[in-house]
Amino acid sequence: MSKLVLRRVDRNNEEMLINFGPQHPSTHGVLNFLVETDGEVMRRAIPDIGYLHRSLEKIGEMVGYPGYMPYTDRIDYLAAMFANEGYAIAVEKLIKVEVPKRAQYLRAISCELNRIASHLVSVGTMATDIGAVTPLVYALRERELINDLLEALCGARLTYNYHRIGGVAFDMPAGWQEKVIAYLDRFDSSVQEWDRLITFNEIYKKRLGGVAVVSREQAIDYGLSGPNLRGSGVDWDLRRDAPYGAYPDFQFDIPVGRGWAGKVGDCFDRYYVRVQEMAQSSRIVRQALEKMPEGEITAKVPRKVKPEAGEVQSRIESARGEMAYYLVSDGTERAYRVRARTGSYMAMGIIEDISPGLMVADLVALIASLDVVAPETDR
Amino acid sequence: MSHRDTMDAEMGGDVVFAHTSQLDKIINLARANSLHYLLFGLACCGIELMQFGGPRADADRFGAVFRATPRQADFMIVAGTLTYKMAERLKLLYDQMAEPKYVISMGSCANCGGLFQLAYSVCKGVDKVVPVDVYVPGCPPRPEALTEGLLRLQDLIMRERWKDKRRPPAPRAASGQA
Amino acid sequence: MTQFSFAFPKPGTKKLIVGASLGAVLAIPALLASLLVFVIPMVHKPLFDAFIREKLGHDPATWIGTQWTYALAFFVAGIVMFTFAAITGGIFSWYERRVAARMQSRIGPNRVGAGGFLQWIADAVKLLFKEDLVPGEADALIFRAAPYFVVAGMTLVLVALPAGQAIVVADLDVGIFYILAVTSFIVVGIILSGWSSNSKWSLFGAIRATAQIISYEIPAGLAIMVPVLMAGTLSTQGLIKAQGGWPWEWFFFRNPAAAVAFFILFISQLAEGNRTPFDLAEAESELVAGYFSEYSGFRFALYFLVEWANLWIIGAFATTLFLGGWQIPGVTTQTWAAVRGSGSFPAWGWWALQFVSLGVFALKTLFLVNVVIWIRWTLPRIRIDQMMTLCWKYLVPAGFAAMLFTLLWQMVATWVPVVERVTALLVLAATVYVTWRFLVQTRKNVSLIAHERVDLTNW
Amino acid sequence: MTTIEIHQKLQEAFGDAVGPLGEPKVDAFAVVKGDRIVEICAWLKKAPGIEIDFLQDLTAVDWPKRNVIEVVYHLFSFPHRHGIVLKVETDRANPVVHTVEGVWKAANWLEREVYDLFGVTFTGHPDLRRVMLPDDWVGHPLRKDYQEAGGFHGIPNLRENPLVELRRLDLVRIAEHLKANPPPPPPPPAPPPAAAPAAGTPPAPSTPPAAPQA
Repeated sequence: MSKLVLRRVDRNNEEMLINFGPQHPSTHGVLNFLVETDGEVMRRAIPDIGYLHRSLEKIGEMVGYPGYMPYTDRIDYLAAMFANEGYAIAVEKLIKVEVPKRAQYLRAISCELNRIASHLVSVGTMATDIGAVTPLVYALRERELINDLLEALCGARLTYNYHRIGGVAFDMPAGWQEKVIAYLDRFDSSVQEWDRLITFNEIYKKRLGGVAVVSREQAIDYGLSGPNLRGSGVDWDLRRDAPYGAYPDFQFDIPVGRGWAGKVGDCFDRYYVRVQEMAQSSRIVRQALEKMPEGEITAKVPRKVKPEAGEVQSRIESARGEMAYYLVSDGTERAYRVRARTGSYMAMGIIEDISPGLMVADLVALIASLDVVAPETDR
Repeated sequence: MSHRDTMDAEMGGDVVFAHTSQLDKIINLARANSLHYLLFGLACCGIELMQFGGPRADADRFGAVFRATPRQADFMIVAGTLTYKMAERLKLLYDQMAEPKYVISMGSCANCGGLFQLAYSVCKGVDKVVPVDVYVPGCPPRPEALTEGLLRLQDLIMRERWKDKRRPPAPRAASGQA
Repeated sequence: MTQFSFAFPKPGTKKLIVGASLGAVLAIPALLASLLVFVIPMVHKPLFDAFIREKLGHDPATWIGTQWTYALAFFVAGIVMFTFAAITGGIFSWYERRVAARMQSRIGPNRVGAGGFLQWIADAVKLLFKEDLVPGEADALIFRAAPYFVVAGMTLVLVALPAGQAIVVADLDVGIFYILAVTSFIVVGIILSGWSSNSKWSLFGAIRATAQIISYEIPAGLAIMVPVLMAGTLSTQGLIKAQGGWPWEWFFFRNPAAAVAFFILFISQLAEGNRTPFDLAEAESELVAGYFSEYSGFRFALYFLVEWANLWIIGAFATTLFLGGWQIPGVTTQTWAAVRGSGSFPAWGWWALQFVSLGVFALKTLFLVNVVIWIRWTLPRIRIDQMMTLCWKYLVPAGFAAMLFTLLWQMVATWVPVVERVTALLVLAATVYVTWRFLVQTRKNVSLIAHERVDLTNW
Repeated sequence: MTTIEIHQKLQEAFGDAVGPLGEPKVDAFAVVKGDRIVEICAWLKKAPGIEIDFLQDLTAVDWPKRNVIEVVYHLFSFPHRHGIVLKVETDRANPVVHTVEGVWKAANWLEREVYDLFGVTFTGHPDLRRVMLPDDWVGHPLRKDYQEAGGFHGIPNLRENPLVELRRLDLVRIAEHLKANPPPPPPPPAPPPAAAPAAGTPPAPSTPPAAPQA
């Protein structure tokens, strides 16, 4: 933690400074919080990030357009499909290419399965941070099966590199559809099992209800997006309100925080919105599999992608909120500027202003409920 | 090539594999079967590290339980991309571990900087900061690959003689500039 | 290059290993039980005087060596109790990891010995051979001494805790009072360890643990008053003798307030043992590892030993007070005297009955230990202010109410003795009904997850 | 309301401070004068028909040829579901812009990142310091003319290509073998050392886990 910050913390050293260190079981990945506590109650939690800053935006300028696709996986490795899709849509907008219907459906299916997997990890680690270890292993068990499905589809478990500019890399293998349907039948009963196990547990609701409440205006003002925004009662989802890809063809509803265990916008709301989103995602995948059209899986894209000078921004609804790619091209085959706006980075901005008055145990709950992960924050 | 009892010193680690006595075998059998690893998930490999402790590739079968503090950890799995800002923390944590300590470098980012060769902020390989015993290739390696790494580490431990000091104190970084 | 052979690839060795560990699985508990049954009763005065008179041929009153042999006998009894605590601690650590893995649809340790039964031996030996690490700026003397306070606190409790009809090291007539006093040693140990490791996390954990253990001793004390009032004695053996063998003769069922007091005591014991949902002191996700985050090697092994040996103490304490301890259903004090027979040394039947009483006591304790482990891997952790409110606003008033109710209840029970028997049967029926409802609900939940097949084969 | 209508309303309110709306090469944007950015954003947030309450993204683009660093504001409004892209051009030598943190709190962290990676100082920012890079990092990496420092705190940035490393070990072993048992006939010519394979892209070659000298 830099000397600059220490100067800001008042020096009557009555409070205790703790480094909620980069290597800490409950900071998701390597995030560091300098927590200034007076006993259990926090005066302030100053986030310090950058421990996983892999300079992805600088690499974007050195590697060609198609070459940057594997790097987008690493922007948010828990929801890699969304990062791929966002970048692919941005470049397609830049070179004005129309993606065939089947490819859009395959993109929607792979993204929604990846959303379930990402929410499983987020919901599981939240339960572990509150103290119950078993739910995390249940979530990992379900996630292991999704890993198998996505591995059958595109060969990788975590960093898929499945989407291409103008379409998708591989078509569905034979028999994959039945496997997904079988998995979704099992998954729906698992979500209910999950609710019975931890969601309506009295201690869990007491630990999360009414903790770190983020009001509607505050959420919008701080630029929150995704489950964090919907947890505070703002009914906004890019898949429905600014539709892209194949989403207009599907019917699904958007869960919004209603203060189930306390006030609207508390930790429990953000958590339970994610649990319900998982059920919605499995509904989307079922519809996509039924209405899957035949046809090409990728459009005609020139080997050397050389878009004319200009700039574009594509916005998609990733598992952790709105992921937007801002591409500036100067006519050469390498992007002039690649900028990925991620949900976790904005969520980090709000932690310092909500944390005064919370207890240390609540800071852990707040970090888990905002679902901030190091790769998205540091890029 | 001349037959030599020890593994080629230049190629592998600098641990001399020599004949172990019966007592060494018993001690090593206990040490090999109860390795507690330090939670050090940095990036994507960190998620595969969670799966490594999950239901399918269960690390608990080998007696490997994750410990949050370096004091109680026997070996450290560096899983993910090591940036310069994190390198000092890694060194600090490595020094805090109790002595018979090992390091598994998991994933190509930890092995040699992986696909971030162009990055200005990524440290090209964990062995520039701490001496590494087992390199697990893959990006990210499957949990089964990490279990293979754990078994290789167990082999390593099974062959050590208890009386001679295991590791030169200076980390590789000083001699990294071959 | 020579192919390096791993430790035991030779075909014969695997059968040897599995055979040895299967033997260990049976031998270790049997060894422990026989140690308890044959050594501990010998330490009591009447039997020991008879031993000196017959075997050593001296008159115990006049022989100068009596006190020395007496001291030696107690020393042996102490060693037996400590090894008992250490080995049960180790076995519980293996058992908890297996049960936790099974609850999380994992397998759990199964490489060391059959089903991983010797995993705790591997852990202990490994921790023995770790570096003796004392942090640089730590307060070295207190840092080294702290674990031994905690171990002493745990071991001293075993002195007054019974395990069978004659299996108690010292049947103090202030047993319960002594146990309550001695558990505060653990608090001292935790404070010392938290303070001396000179790390903010340890201090944080230690202060939390102290606040928790000290504030939960009050409801525990109040809950203990209920059986003490019903039995009229503070001695642990006396408490058990006041209860009968059959369930409706246990304190738990004879007095409705005792049922409430049992749950208060159970919750308080969970809090004092730092078990989930009260494991704020060593909260993995908040305080890294709480008060023992700076300990490594053998000192860390001592903390783990105390944590798991505490399981036995939680189970034994609650069984002694509320669930009729070692009382074998249908065996009354007359049968005990008859089986003992005349003569200074008891007949063989008596020793066998001791084994049965130890078995009954162990069964009840292990049931409670299972409940504690089950709770640990299901419930999340509560926050420190919730823990405090639970203790002072709910448990303490409930404890007072239970105590007052018991006073009235004793008067009613003495006026109309049949009332006590009727309520006992009523409460027993209620408990059986609740258990039955619970099992039906569990079976329904399991059947809901149709795909879940329980596979116990892959040991 | 489409972006064009918003732009017209902006020009009515602020006159020449708002530049022309660039022709939409995929996304249209309007260049705005740096010193009036705060007023414009405050007005956009409160204007009756516009109410842009969501600062979607704030980033920068470095144009060394035009000697300018553009700070880009992507704005969006939830109630009306419309948005606009504003740009402020700052001098590359000493880029300074006033902070819009007063209007949207989201700008706090976004501006800190732009300061960290581009070196644009935002006057009036409550807590302007590096967010991603270590505090003693030299230079602003996302500028086009950024030179890598080649390592940090003594940790070298170079990795020697593993093939070169293995090649050298082979030569050492062959020399050793020759010295051990010199063959009577003239030793066969040592195979020409393979040229270090030129890696395709210009990145620094990478070394394997270098063997210790011990």
